[in-house]
Amino acid sequence: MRTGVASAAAVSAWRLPCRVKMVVFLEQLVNGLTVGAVYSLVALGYTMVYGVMRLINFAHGDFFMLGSYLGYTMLVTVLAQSSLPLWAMLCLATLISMGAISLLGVLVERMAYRPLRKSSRLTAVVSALGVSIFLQNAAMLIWGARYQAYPPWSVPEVNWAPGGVHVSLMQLLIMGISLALMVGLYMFVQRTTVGAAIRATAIDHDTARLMGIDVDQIIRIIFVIGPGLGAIAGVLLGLYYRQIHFTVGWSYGLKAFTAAILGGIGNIPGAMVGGMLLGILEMLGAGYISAAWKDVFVFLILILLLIFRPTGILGERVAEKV
Amino acid sequence: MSLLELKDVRIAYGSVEAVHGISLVVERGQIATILGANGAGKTTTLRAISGLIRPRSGSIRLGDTDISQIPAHEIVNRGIAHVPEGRRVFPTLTVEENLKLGAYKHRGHPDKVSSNTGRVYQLFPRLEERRLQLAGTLSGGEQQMLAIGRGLMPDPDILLLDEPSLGLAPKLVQEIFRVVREINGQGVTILLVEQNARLALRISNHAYVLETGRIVLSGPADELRRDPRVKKAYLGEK
Amino acid sequence: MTLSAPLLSLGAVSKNFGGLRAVDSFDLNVKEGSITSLIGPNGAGKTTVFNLITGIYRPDSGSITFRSSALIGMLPHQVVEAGIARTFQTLRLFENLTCFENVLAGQHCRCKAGLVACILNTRARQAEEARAHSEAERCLRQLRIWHLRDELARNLSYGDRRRLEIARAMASGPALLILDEPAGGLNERESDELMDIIREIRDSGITVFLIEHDMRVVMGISDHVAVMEYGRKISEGTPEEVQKDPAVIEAYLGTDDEDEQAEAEADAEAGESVQ
Amino acid sequence: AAKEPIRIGLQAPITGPWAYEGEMARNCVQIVADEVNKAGGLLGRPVEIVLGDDQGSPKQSALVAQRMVSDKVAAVVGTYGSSINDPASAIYERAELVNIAYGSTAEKLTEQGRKYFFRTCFRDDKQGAFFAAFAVDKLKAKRVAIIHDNTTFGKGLAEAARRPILEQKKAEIVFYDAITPGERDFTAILLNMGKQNPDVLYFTGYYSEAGLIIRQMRTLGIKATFVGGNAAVNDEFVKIAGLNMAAGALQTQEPLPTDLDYPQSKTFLAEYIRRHKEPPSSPWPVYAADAFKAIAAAIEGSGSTDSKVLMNYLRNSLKDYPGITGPISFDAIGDREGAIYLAYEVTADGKFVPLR
Amino acid sequence: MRLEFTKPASFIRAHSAWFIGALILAAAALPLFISDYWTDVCVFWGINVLLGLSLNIIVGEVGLFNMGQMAFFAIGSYTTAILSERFGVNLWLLIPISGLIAAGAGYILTGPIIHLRGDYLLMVTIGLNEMIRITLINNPFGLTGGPNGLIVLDQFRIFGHVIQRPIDFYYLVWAAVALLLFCLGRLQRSRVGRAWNYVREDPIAAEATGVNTRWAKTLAFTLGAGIAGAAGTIFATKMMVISPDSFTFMESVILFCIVILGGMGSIPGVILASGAMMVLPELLRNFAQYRMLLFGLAMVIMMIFRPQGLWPSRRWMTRLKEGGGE
Ligand SMILES: Nc1ncnc2c1ncn2[C@@H]1O[C@H](COP(=O)(O)OP(=O)(O)OP(=O)(O)O)[C@@H](O)[C@H]1O
Ligand SMILES: Nc1ncnc2c1ncn2[C@@H]1O[C@H](COP(=O)(O)OP(=O)(O)OP(=O)(O)O)[C@@H](O)[C@H]1O
Ligand SMILES: [Mg+2]
Ligand SMILES: [Mg+2]
Repeated sequence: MRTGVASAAAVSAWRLPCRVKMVVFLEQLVNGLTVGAVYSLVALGYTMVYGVMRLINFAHGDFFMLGSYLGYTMLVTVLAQSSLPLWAMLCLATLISMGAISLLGVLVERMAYRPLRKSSRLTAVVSALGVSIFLQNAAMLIWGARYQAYPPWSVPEVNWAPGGVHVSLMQLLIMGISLALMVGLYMFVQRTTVGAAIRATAIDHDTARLMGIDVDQIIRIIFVIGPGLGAIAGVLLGLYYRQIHFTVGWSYGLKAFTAAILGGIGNIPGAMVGGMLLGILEMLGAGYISAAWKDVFVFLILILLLIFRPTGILGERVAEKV
Repeated sequence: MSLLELKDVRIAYGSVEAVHGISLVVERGQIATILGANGAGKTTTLRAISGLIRPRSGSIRLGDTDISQIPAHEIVNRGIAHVPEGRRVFPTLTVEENLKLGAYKHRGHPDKVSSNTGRVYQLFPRLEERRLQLAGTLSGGEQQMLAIGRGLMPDPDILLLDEPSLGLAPKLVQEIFRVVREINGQGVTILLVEQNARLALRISNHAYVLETGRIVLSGPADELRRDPRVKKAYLGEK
Repeated sequence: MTLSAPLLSLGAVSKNFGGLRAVDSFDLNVKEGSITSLIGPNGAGKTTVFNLITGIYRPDSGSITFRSSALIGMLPHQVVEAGIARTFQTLRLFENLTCFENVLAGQHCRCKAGLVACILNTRARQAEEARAHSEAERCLRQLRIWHLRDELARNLSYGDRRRLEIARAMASGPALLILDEPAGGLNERESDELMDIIREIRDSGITVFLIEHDMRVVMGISDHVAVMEYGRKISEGTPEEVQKDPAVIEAYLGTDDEDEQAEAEADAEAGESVQ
Repeated sequence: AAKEPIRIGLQAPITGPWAYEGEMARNCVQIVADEVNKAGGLLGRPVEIVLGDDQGSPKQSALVAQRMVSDKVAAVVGTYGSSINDPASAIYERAELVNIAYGSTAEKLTEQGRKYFFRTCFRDDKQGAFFAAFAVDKLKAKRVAIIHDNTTFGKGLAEAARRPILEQKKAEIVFYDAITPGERDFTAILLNMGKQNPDVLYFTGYYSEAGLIIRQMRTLGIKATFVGGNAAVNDEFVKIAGLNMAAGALQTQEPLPTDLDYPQSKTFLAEYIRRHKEPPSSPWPVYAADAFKAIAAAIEGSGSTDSKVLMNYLRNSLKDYPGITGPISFDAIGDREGAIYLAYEVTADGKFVPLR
Repeated sequence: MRLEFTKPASFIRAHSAWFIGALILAAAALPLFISDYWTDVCVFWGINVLLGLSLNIIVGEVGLFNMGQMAFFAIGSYTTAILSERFGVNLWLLIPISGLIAAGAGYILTGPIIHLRGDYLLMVTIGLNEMIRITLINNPFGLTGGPNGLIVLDQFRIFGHVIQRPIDFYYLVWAAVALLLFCLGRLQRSRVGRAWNYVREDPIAAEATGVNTRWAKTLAFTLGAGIAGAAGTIFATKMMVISPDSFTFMESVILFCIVILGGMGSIPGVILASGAMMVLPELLRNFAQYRMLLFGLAMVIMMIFRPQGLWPSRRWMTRLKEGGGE
């Protein structure tokens, strides 16, 4: 029986020398954190839009997917012709993709969400799902239904194995960039006046207006930042795994949304913690239980966690004041 | 020229008209009061002045410009501050952040912001004690003080106050009214909406009585105070 | 004072929120058939006391007994079933339902029909439904809003909404009615009408326990007044006694002198002050 | 006057996650249909393809099948996935409409006693058995790891490969688990597998994941020989894995069109490349073309478009019809006869060559 | 005294008998005039209506977010397949049995999470959907047949007539819809239906006026799961083959959209919207690969032009509260 084999594997894992187990664990951890960093970046987009508009932007995963494709297209078409050094090409590809996706984000907000701002929240959710289906199929039509691969020359292949633990440059880059972006974003929201305006808008649109805050503009800013971060995550993902497909928005979007909920939706550090935790949980599930049952395990933990912390790890526990 | 003037303003929510053509005038330096039963349209009128709702027709003039089509965030810059009904402070922001947001139009002028903050603290010493506390944890009275203080931050020419005494203990009501008078003394024109007609008429110069979206009475506050209709309907006197 | 046991009695009830002691060993007895008021500065913990009684929060310590049975541990709907109904400080109506449906909510706990009975529309269910309807009608009439029965709650004026909330509470046929600032946002004439209604409710045999900041209302209708500050009871007695208590004046009422003077002044000036 | 065309259905996932397979199937069938029409059609009538998009969803598949039936097509080519095919072929069976699958390899499909169901692709168990023999006898593997992707095809093939190995007892299955398709990080499962020191990894999923798996596995320093199922290794696989990592990867696979010496394979491939710039990236669409050719042959051979006649013809009279993927004959239950599998290797310059 | 106080007090209600009579006649005659294919489209429409109504109880009536309704549908379908194929249980019996098992699962699974706030509940129900689907794929105890799924060979028989052709299923499914409509209509106008609406409007106020909100929510979830489970029996016999691919998250999402698109809590809305979601892609078939693109666009446009839904249950005046807050 298959379960027999799986448990035999688990049992023999116990017999491995302690050091090897440690190395394997550390390696799992590095990988979990890398995946988690991508989840976090995407989760930020969910959380920011949710925080300000109370909208679960189901199209966010697709911004991420399009970001990945755009980065790819920039690299293989325009930039490949140039004589720029690799790092400059990568930066340019990322920036261009980010700019384009931000623009798209603002456009989608204007066309599909703003007309619904005064309607029930679920109305906008359905609209977001419609946008998601639209973008996904648009990507399929533009880039084809087949998998595309980032060209090999675009990926810096640098690997280390300190103490037997495999770490690659891309992994460090992903973790580093994600962390920097998240800290930067957190500072921006906590320390600047515009950040305070964002927080105020998140609490109460009308009162924010009375302070002289242009709510439409704040929402535009949110739709520049959220999809922009998604695009960066998309390019990073493309570089790390190379292959991209139009369905990646759904699968990663769902994961990132899970991460945002896990951390407490609407909360920026929460998105980060949630993403990392999800990455690690997946790694634990696949590594120590069974990859086939991994998602069941992850969702089980998530549900248990929410039973005890109904608003996520860092979500405010506002018992509704009566 | 009067500071604020509404002419035949009609306001509707969806297809339901809530205010059926009201006209009123607020002179510079005055305290003007709008009295009226619940649902008469007082809040609606203030929301139209501050731009939160577009009136269906009519004009709202601040000085010599019509502001009825200008978005709310622009109107603040032109000198109207609105302290909304039910305080509406930002509960998860600190007292000081709330005040800073009030001075959003002065962003980029930190010294202006800090001198205004100082002025508010002078008016409400209690807020200074709590400047780093989250606004949501303030008591009702303190929140009202914060809301008013926040309204003063953009240096408004005219302050719209919507039921500042709502839900406050008697002692605090007295304090709030004392401060409103003090603010007016500093040269800020005030348009006040109140249920507590007795107190409101006592401090204001001019008053309007609004009933189901229409102005039914207006005049100097002292006159209205002695008007039998007002006495009967709002002061509970026979 | 009679010797009969009070309808509701709170013994040394405390409640903390994080580090904040919102209610601090609070004792109170509410006598059957009375109108009892609870007053105190903002944030004193009055609403919290109501939430403790009605099961929305659970006290950290102390006892709450109603008709000599313990309330602690009951869920809010069980408290209603036991005979305590309430209104909220900030209105909580079912905005998109009609007034009639709003009031029928009160009768929910007095009916028994389950899923199957409702689908089969049994005789018992029909009888029960008819009873609920007539009860709801009675409450709407008592609060003088019967003519608004088919209006959606959100289309009502504020004063009518306040009444609707009271009607909804009354519909559960409570022995004790708890009102949180029923006159908040009402003008003097409206609150006069409200006072009449509250008296009428009391006279129909329902005990009333209310929070109010409007002293005209409190002093006008209460049989008994308790005063709270920082979660503690600082005074208690008849309206007159409480009004004279220096602690209450200091903490809550303030001195009205200044205003009286001002009023006198203004009256005197009246003749000349033509602006 | 133009003759009324003969309508032949093509059921394929034109949208949805398998859209690229559907698209290629459509391209392939179009080529052979054009060929037939250029040669004067069937029975003197032109052929028309009726396209039905099943989105890779069973429910849509049932609907498409019903529409094919309502549209009175002569026969149907389709469809791709086994679990998608199953409800459709149940409907075709009831309507007595010949349907020839091109990508549905699950054994159970032909074992339900359906009379009108055929397939031009080969069953999982044939490939599984080939792998078992190849791994144990050729590669001398003692410790075998199998990873599938929990799709009907991937899991079916994995099971089919595991069964004979367990029975023969000459090698040990040291690891057996599944990944989730659509994900990209498989390091956790690969690390786990690596702890078992397998000699061979058989991955039975698709190239998109296969490319990632071989790269992640090599990055982690796992040396096991990588063998892919017939959906795992192709040009895209090499692109995703990177040439340095992909080189040396093996796969079990029917002979590729490029390695077939039949003239029809060569012309077909040339035409495909002319139209679409590159050869089809997976083997299945070519089977769709063959399914179409088989139907065409049956119509031409029996001189009828009646489904019952076609069914009998396909089962009894069609012998070694020269298809693009080799001679086509169907056995008693509708499976294609004579599966030939080869092991291919990815060379250092990214070519696929049959392993000798 | 007014007994007609709940739900669309519209024109149609005033003449309901005529309308319903005409509608039933038209519906009964319809399959005689359309092809088997369109009859089949109507069969799946009917199954979607059953599912939509089951979800509407949860989302529309009680206001609980649920994007995992397919989990219960799957449980019902698999129960049918397993019990029918392995134990030869009669299909008619399996309708209530599948319903009860799915309801039981709904009761047990949602018990611990029912108190979660909107979006958190949404997430968890998505999780439940995925958990059930993956479990089915992983073939626990060899019960579910893994990704291949299971076959259902048995057929409904009524007085010796086998329900097999599209038209047979058409009558079966729409009879089930009619029965369900009747029951739900009764519920909407009863104590239970009102309790659900109270919870949707304001759970705290509902609790404080004596409604056991936990009971109301759990009842809705259990009933919704049960109906979906019973619908699973019909689906399984119609499809003859069921596999995890039929119960993906995307299917749940479409179902969720149906309820919102119809107008939350509106029964005719659900019928219309599931029709639209069913027929629209069929009409777009000629656009081949542009089909889903246009479908997505259509969803956005429908929401923008009818944010209150195709057939709102009440004149839900759009809430003028400006976005944000709550
Ligand atoms: N957002 C809204 N949507 C629809 N109608 C509204 C809305 N807000 C207010 N109304 C209606 O407009 C009318 C006037 O309301 P408004 O709030 O201006 O009254 P008010 O005089 O401020 O009363 P209060 O003393 O209760 O504050 C009322 O009939 C009210 O029901
Ligand atoms: N759910 C809660 N979480 C945290 N603190 C709370 C909560 N509910 C009440 N408090 C705090 O408890 C204290 C008492 O609040 P409460 O609402 O009982 O005051 P109150 O006497 O009703 O005041 P008011 O007259 O303004 O309504 C306040 O400081 C309040 O902030
Ligand atoms: Mg107001
Ligand atoms: Mg209170």
